[in-house]
Amino acid sequence: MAEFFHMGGYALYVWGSFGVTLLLMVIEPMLLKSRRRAILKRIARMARLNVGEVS
Amino acid sequence: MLEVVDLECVRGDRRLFTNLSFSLSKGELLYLYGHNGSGKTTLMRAICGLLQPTEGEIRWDGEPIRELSEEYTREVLYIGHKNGIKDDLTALENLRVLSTLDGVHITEEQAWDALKRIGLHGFEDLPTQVLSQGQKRRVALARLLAHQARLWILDEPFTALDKAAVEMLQQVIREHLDRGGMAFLTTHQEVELTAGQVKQLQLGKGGQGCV
Amino acid sequence: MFETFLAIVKRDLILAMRRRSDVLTILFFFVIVVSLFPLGIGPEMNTLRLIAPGVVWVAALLASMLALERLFAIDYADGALEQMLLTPQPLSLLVLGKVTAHWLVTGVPLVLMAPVLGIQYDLSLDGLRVLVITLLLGTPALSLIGAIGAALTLGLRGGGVLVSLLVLPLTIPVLIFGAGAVEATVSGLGGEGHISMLAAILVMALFFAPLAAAAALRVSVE
Amino acid sequence: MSSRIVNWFKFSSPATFYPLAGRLIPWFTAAAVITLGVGLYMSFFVAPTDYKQGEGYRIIFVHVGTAWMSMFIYVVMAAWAGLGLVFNTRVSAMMASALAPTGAMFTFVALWTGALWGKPMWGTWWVWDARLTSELILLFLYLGFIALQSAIDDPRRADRAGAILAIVGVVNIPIIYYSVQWWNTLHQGASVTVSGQSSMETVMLWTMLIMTFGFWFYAIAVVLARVRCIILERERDTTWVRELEGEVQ
Repeated sequence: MAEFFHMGGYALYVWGSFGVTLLLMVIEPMLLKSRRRAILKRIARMARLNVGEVS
Repeated sequence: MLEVVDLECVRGDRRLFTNLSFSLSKGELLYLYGHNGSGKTTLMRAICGLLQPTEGEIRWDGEPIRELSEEYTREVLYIGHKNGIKDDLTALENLRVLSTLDGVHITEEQAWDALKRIGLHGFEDLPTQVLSQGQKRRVALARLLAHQARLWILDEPFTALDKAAVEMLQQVIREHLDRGGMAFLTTHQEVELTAGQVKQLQLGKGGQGCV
Repeated sequence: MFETFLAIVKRDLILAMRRRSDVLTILFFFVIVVSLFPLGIGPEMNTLRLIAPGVVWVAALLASMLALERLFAIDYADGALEQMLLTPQPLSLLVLGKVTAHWLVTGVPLVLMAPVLGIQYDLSLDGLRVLVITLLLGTPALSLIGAIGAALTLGLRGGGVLVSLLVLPLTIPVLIFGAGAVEATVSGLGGEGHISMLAAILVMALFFAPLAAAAALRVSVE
Repeated sequence: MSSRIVNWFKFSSPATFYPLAGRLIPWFTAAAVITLGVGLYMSFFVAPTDYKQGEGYRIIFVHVGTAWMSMFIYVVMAAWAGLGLVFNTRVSAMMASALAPTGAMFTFVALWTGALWGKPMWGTWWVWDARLTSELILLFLYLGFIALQSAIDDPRRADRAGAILAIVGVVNIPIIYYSVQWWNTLHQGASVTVSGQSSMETVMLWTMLIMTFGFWFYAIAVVLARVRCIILERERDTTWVRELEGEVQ
């Protein structure tokens, strides 16, 4: 198994490439999720604000 | 003949007015009233084609202005809050350049007369930088004398003008209406202009097109 | 039609002459940037001769970026731009007029100054000749492409820097063929291919850039 | 992507597009995970070792796929932006804004993997190769688009200004690529090309295609999620958004 990770001496480069690619493809959705949570929270707060105020 | 059919404009994410309809025909003057922020300037800029409305249509002689573009802009003269004149040029140069751009050929004498009539006698060849706010406004308004546009859209034309200038401008507008022109005017001062057909349009709270 | 084009060019030239300092600052920027490189890289003539085309061209690029700020900003501020949108003439023609005046005021001085700076880098006579030709073709293209960026970033805070970020990637072909032509001539390969490409880019820019800039102006003035 | 274009007029309003996007995301996410899983398996276990570059060449499966995606997304972005400009539909403009960050991410990854692939093969982290240089310029175009849109407060103006920039950009991409190609051959000759398609065994080609499809599904899922966020942000004070806020998801 170790030989597999050794990648014929190119371990740093192969795992560096695949690693960063997949890492970014995980980070991007996570950023989106937090952005979505933030906007939903804001909408909820605005909704409460409107209900409270006599419009 | 100008027709506006259920127009809606949004500024930023605030809806200023919605399904606003009115029309303006030959010899008519339309006053636009409304508190600050009621969308008067936005409406005027939409009508002269500077701004795309989110809903509704503006028609000139039955044709939507978006298709007409240059034929329509030939017929429109818009004077907004900004004078549209260059500070480094003299009043004379400003007027000559603006009329050439408007496609109106005026000679040197016509320019001098226009400036004299608008009350800038003696100031014609000074860079507009040194003129007062009211005088700069007169330079911008001098175009009304030279221009043959049928539809005048004037956004608070009387600001910064003294009594005599207001009087003179009303006279110019009356002549324009008598010639069959149309004017669309916003102002905060009380201005008595009763000649011809005068219509009113109230924007904002309690007015037409209220959100 | 052509009359309004001349009216705009004349108006802008008069305005530029009345504010001469703006014109000179851009020219000085060009001279200073080109003169900085020998101080950074060292006085050996053969290295300087090698980097001369690239340095002069990059400096010309940066100088024209710097000059873009003035193109529409003043007209936008005093409302003259609104009036230009409302004239019965096609807006792209007026934009072409403004860019022509802008090029005459900022581009031509760069072209005239370039040979002097070329001598500073001991560029051969052929090299200087081609440098002037490429700049003569290149600087209008830079102004035209730059006009799109200036129109897009009208009235934005930090617009000056943003223009460069938007426009520089689009001007890379002009830089490549401009500097490449001089280098090819100096190394004897002959720069005709590059010059013809540069001319082709200029013609394309002459046709498309005013249309794009006009559309961008309509969006920005709204 | 194409299925939605057929009846997109109906979906051009944010209110109808939002739930549709919501329903599509899980499907594309699943497709992405499966395709990438298969792609990764093939990259490491099915594709043979390259006789010249040994194991290092496996980076090509990621590099080429992301490079294709970065170019493809820019073109799709310009297309949506153009549609938004012509038909004045707000959802198309939002799609363009939603595509840009993902496109920029793929461009960065293509550059990163290009550098990591260049190091063992040519001994330097950065090679001024025609394709890599064009990729770098493409990254600047993306950053310019994102910077312009974030600098403009009014969403409508940001959409239309971004659209014009994207269209000008997409027209310039072939010119830039051609001039960089010319510049590259002039200075270095054709000796160093990262992109030289060595005789590609079919299994390698298939792996690359599957990886690209994986990235493609991933891109659609992420972009749809981002466009939903943009819709919520822009329509936050409309009635349909307020009723919606009770949503659990």
